[in-house]
Amino acid sequence: MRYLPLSNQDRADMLARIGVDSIDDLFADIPQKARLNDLMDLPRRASELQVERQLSALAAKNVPASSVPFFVGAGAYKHHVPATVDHLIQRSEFLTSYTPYQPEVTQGTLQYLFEFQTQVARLTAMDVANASMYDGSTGTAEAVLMAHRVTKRKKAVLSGGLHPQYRAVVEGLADLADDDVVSLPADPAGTEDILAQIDKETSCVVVQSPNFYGQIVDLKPIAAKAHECGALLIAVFTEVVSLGLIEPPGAQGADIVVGEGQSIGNGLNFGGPYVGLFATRSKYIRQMPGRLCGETTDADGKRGFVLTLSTREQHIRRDKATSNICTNSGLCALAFTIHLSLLGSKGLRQMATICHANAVKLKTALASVAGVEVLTGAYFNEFTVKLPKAADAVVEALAAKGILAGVPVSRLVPGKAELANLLVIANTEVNTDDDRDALVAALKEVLA
Amino acid sequence: MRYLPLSNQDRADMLARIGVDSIDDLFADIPQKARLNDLMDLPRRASELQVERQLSALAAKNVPASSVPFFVGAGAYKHHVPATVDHLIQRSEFLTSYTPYQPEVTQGTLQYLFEFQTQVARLTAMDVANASMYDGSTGTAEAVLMAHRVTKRKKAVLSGGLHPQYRAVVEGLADLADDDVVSLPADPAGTEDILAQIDKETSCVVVQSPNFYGQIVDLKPIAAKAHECGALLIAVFTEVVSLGLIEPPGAQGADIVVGEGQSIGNGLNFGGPYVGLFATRSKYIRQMPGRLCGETTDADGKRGFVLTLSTREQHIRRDKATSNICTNSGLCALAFTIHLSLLGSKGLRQMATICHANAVKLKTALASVAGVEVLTGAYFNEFTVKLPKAADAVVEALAAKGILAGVPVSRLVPGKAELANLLVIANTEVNTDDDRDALVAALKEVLA
Amino acid sequence: MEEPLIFEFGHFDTTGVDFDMPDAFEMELGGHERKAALELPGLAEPEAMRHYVRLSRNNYAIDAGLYPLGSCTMKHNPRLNEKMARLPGFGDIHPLQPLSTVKGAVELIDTLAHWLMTMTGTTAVAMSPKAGAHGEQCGMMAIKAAHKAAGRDPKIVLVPESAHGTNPATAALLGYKVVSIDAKDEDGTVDLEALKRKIAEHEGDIAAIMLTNPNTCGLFEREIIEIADAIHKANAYFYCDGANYNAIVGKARPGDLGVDAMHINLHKTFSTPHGGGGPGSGPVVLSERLAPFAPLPFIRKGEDGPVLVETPEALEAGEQPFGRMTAFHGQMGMYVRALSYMLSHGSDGLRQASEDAVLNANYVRVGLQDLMSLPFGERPCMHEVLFDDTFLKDTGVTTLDFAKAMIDEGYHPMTMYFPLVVHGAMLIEPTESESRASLDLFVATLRDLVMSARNGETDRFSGAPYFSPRRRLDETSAARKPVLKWEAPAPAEAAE
Amino acid sequence: MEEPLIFEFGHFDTTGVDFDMPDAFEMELGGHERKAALELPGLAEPEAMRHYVRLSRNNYAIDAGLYPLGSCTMKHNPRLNEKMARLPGFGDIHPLQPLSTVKGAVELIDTLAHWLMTMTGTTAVAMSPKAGAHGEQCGMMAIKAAHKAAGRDPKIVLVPESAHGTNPATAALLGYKVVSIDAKDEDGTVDLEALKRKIAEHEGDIAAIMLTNPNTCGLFEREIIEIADAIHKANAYFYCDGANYNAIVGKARPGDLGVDAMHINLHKTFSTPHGGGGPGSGPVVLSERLAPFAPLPFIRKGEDGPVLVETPEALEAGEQPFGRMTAFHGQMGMYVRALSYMLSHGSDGLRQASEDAVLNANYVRVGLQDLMSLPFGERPCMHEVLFDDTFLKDTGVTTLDFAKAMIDEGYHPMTMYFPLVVHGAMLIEPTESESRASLDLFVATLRDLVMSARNGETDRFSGAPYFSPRRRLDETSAARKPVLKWEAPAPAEAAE
Repeated sequence: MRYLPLSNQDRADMLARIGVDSIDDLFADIPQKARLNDLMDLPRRASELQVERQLSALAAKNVPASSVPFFVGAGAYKHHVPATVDHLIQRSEFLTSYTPYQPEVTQGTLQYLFEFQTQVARLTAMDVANASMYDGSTGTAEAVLMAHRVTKRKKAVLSGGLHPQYRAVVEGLADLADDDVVSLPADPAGTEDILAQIDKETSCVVVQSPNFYGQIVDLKPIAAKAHECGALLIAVFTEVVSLGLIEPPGAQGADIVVGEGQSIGNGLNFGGPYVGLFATRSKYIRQMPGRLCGETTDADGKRGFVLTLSTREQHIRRDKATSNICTNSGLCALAFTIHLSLLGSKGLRQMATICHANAVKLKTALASVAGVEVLTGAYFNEFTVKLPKAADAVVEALAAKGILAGVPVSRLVPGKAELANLLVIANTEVNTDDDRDALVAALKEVLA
Repeated sequence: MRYLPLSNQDRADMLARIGVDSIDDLFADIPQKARLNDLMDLPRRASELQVERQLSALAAKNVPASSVPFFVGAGAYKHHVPATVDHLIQRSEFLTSYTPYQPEVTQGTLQYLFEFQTQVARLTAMDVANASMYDGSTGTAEAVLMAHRVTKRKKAVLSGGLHPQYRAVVEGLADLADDDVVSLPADPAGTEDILAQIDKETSCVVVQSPNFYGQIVDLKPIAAKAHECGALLIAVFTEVVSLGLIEPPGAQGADIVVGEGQSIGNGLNFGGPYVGLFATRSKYIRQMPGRLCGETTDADGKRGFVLTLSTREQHIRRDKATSNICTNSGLCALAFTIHLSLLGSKGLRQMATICHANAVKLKTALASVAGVEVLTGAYFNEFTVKLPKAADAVVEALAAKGILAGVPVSRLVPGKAELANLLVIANTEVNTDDDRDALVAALKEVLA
Repeated sequence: MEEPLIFEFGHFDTTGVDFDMPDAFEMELGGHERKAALELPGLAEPEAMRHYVRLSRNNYAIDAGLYPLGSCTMKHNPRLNEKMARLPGFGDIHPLQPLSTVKGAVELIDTLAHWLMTMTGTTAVAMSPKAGAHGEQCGMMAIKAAHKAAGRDPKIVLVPESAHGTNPATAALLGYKVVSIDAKDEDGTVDLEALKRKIAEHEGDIAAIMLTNPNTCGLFEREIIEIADAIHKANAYFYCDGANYNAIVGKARPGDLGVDAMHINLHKTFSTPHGGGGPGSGPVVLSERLAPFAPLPFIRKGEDGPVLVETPEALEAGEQPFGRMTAFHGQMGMYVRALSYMLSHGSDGLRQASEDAVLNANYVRVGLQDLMSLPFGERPCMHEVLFDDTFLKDTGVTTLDFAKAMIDEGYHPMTMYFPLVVHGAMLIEPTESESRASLDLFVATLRDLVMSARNGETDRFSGAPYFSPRRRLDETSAARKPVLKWEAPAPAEAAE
Repeated sequence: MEEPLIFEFGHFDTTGVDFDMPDAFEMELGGHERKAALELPGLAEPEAMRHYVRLSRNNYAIDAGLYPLGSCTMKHNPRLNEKMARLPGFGDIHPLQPLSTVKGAVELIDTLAHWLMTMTGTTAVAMSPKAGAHGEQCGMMAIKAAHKAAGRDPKIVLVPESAHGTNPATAALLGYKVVSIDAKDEDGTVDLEALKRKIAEHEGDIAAIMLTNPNTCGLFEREIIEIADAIHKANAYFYCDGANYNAIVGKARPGDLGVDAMHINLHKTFSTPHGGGGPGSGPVVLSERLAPFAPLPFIRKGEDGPVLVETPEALEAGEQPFGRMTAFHGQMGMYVRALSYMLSHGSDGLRQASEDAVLNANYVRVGLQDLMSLPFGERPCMHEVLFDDTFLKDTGVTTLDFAKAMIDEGYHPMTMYFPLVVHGAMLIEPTESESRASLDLFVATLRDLVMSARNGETDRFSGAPYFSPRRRLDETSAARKPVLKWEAPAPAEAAE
């Protein structure tokens, strides 16, 4: 087997050196009746060529985003990532290194995490950021738990504009941890009165902007009300590129900012792995989940970096830890950092501007389609339209024509008649005039 | 522009530091009338996304070997290369390093070249090998020139089984260097009497085995006759995998062995870059073209490697050099060395056995096709068949059915009626039973 | 040369990405344009390339050397897996594009699930957890949901002292009280009698036991079936931490041992790269009793192939997911890599890999046991071998010093001070990826270090490492006054 | 740790590639089975990975540091190019598969040819040469063929002293006599009057002049047009060595300067990677006079798009290829990379790149000219700046020592002892890929070295490098008794 360096002679010699007769002597502690003495009912080893063919055949059954006009978003976005990024993250020293617990020989990882933290803090306009979370949704759940720790309260208020799957993650965890969650109804029109839900019992209010429907939300009044009640504002985003163009939550009074970083540096990957961004105010550092990288000096006085504040973590505090997390999304964070180090604020702003311009163009073009109504007022790259038919059927019909048009709200929130015709449409820098023309033309046909 | 680190401010500051007013002051030596003061009539800069799209569109107009049943060979072969190989040759330290003229900081390159030379010498059963040539065909021309230097004669005899394009390369160079070349007629049946052509004027006789038509040639009698006449035997191969299974030229008396190494480690690449293998007897080392890597020690007594015998080379000897070559095919040689280091003799023999087995299977299957005659007796992975119709038309008809069936001899040697119906068919480990069934079935249809 | 931070050498007004900018247009941001400063350097590609290549050189990696981290399982990461994960049909598909356009992706997840269930002898698998600890959380949430569905509300989770810290952390996260269970002195495994007493003591209030097997001392719990029986009799569940599952793939099935839930670290057992700390992936296999509670999304066998169930509205009878662990469907990129690894090995190769891992660990054990101290005697270990610091007694060298001195010899330190059940633990896991020659060199190096410690060459240890990109770092001051991001230096005081 | 050779640690009876072996079958090798020994180690993948990763770390690379090799042009190699070259539609197509299945490939070559001809102001381009020197050979073969076609048989090629060694080697290879032409003392450029005298002396017997422009001193030949005129008047051709074409892309067209043939090193000017010594690619652009002699294969404009002409039988009137340089169609993989680079830059970016390259070289010049010696005075240079060793006089430090000491400072040495026209030459080419900060650090480092040499710190130089993977190597003994491959050590003598 190509991955196993021992030859049969090696094995025999080593068993002799160990002083046992057979390999099974080393497995003697496994209860006899539970031992597998035969091979499992699974295929035998395969050559690389065979594996490649088998997996390629599966891959060929899927339709890649790059191969069609593509407008699917709702939490994950198709952006163009420079080839340099994927090349660099495949460097052996990044790809096959462990968590940097031994900082003397992992300064490479530690330094990029420090760069990552600085980038995220600046993007969100917050004091500090951690070294990444699994993704935006789990980060949001961790933010709620953190708010509970900070406020010593147990009630979270979730906006109806929060991504429905993020909401499900928070609710699931809260439910089993016996916390209270007040989830507002789906809010495609951006009319919910979330201020009314915030009271003195409230630990935190969770608001996404741009929200699931694409609407940009003014966070300032919500922050004001939350702070008035002693609650924290958790601001969520799923499209980090928006921060290149719109006012960041940190400048609007958010206490915790959490979001999905996939758009920068990372591919779609059918939903994972992604990279959660998590930032907060300095005063809450010690309540923060996840890894943190900090600056220090070595025995020769040289600047260096270490994982720090580990007293919050499970490997020191065990059942008193701030969370059970013991990995971050290291390599995805590296991809994020490299891509953003190439973009810089200038490039990010340009990229965001194109995304927005393409959204504006598509919105304008959709005005020509009879029966289509755009529900979203202020938006970045994504907006919701109301179709004259059920959105899921329209999307399937368009897919059959080779166009991936967006996400029907009913895919995530089924069974609600008022949402059945809604379609969330995303735009990025990869969309061309031809893509939009194709979508509009096909939509007219499907709706005719 | 993303590849240019200077900002406009940098440029202005640097011009000031240099003490000139404008960048054009630095180009003042260019005659005024020849200066381009405007942009060339070519497109302007393009984003990575745009370039990727433009080139992908061109790539999409071609039919990749992996996407169809594929039997095309005749000097380049479709093999499966382990993913590790391409990963490693893309390491920055290999990919973006220069020729190892400064051995203190290029031991990585030098050591793999030493490994490469050892592998090639062992494969060919020769004393020494160089650090690679551009490819098999140019290596063959260099071998002929080397034979002229060794023998101080100017007549080369080329077998009719030599790859027609290799022959053209040798003839072209010899023609302009006023040397004599006796090229025997195309020899698909393997019946030429090359011994009769070797005389006391002969510098070298060039014989390919397995030859262009797939025939394995017994080199021993040719070597005997050549040596009797004071000439050198240059043995050529285009399918290096054959050396895993058939007797190497070095064991049959060849004086120079030269061939194409593409099959190991390297992709098809529409014909280049490839890697030429070149080996000879110890006594001819100083007449050998190309780079050589040798073992030595450093100032601390540690083993190290250097480019050596450079007194043969152009940068020392200028117009007295053994050849004008000053690059090898470094990265392709690395791919070769890594792939072969994985294979080992055991894996190479297995791979060669599968190639041969697939050829035997296809030959057997073709026996069922009316009017198809296999011309080749002893073969490795490639053989020539005579079709009842012109081979080029048959190949086009099969291509239209999504099968790439082989190379019509007339593609390389057009205008000869006796060759018009001949098709050279190659088999490798990538061919499956399904591939063969598809070919046989389609061939029956096309010939019906 | 020291490599600065991007903020220290990059231009803040340039970009290394070219865009084709649109014509001027009217923005529709509703007045939410960014006003807050955003100062991020934009490097030209050659600058970025060089910076990150240089940074990478300060890292140790499995591709460059043996990585003897016990419990962390640093094995070879095949590049075939990387290539497969980057096929556009896997890497470039969106989690919410129409299911009709991702049939191959769903089929891949289903195939991987089939392998995981077959290997472990279980009934269901929750694929979506994003890492091992997330998988633990998922498994414990399923257990909590199962108790709830049965109308029970037990409050206690039993955890042995040798457990990974994530175990108690996870239990506490879900509101459980953690009760420690004793280890047998002679080998650190669970004391069955003590366990039974603990169960009796908390009768009816025990939700689960969380156990690692093979345990973190590298030993297989011989009484595992009896432990499982005792737990099941108490109406509790057996959560197995699968961090060490790589020792027994193809040799035993956790389901046959009585395990109800076990997460599988795809990076430890199935070779997906660690990536400097992630991303991981932690699918959780579930016994028949827990299967109904698997979270959304899950795959149901349909007549026309596997069906991805994403919402509560799509449930059928008997399906009682406790909720959802994450947005979307989990770590697809890791699934592809893991399946590529499994298909490559096959049933026979996976078994061989476990055997080689155990063989290699024992080979290291016998190579060192005369010089280093085995806390539980010279018995065979599984895939990792545990030493304690008895052999360093009176040398003035600590476990930490010893481990740091390994860096100067070209090795990454082994896992130190874990598990907590022995003093000055050193846990070595070579994995099946090491050749015998590699192990011989490693053993020789450690022997040399031990002799050096015995000979009183304390400088070699106390100041180590000397030859690494950095020497020992001041972690105390880093934590006392955390500097977690780069700040522009204050402008120099104006003269006068 | 020292890295052994694969022959020193690999197993000779294993393989790191898995195959699905066929059933037994009757071989049809005609009795030619291999009997000669074949002993090659087969490494498991993890062994091979680690070995080559470790080897790579002993290399300097442009991705890791400035590479100031004059004339060699070590510029950034964009990874987009690598990605594009690996598209299956380019990387996985066979040179002899039906032309109907490779239309995109032929179109790509035609597009690249169009760019090259447009940039250089020429009429044709021979695409197939495999490297720069091969391109020289091709160009000179075209010239020889043109003379032959005109019934001439001149015997002499003029080459200036500053030329690359390949120029005389190529001329000699084709049977020409090389006659050297003098340089002007003041700046090393060709002395037009001396050239004219030489032409008169060998009237009717001159085939060509081979000239590098900008020349290897980094200077543009100001009288280039007059030189070309003189050569043309003598019925000879102007071969231009294109090694330094990167200095003037978009600033001047060689065709407008009177060049008849010029090879273009795609790796120097258009960023294809050097790869540790190759593969290169050296297309040769040709003037109208030489165009008919371009070798096979070439692309002819057809009514339905470009047509690949591969054989003499397919020629049309006026096409007189002198033969063929190589099997197949040349370095397709390099074509894709080069075109990717050109499309990325565009006409404006290519011009900017040349300007930046020249700007950077002059910035280095002014940063060093007060301490190091410029042989031809403080005049602007093109893309590279030439120093001689006057500044080292009486320091006891040689050019070689000085260059080797750069290694200890983290830099690759510059080109040394070339060109031959000045004593102890040091030729520095920073390229456009370096940032100003990078140049500042480089200049500061060289200034420090110069001061150190002046201060008599000779140890820093004579023993350098001290901190590299190897110190200076004994090249003399390597050449005296060449060891060019690994041999198994002789078995130890049997006792007694």
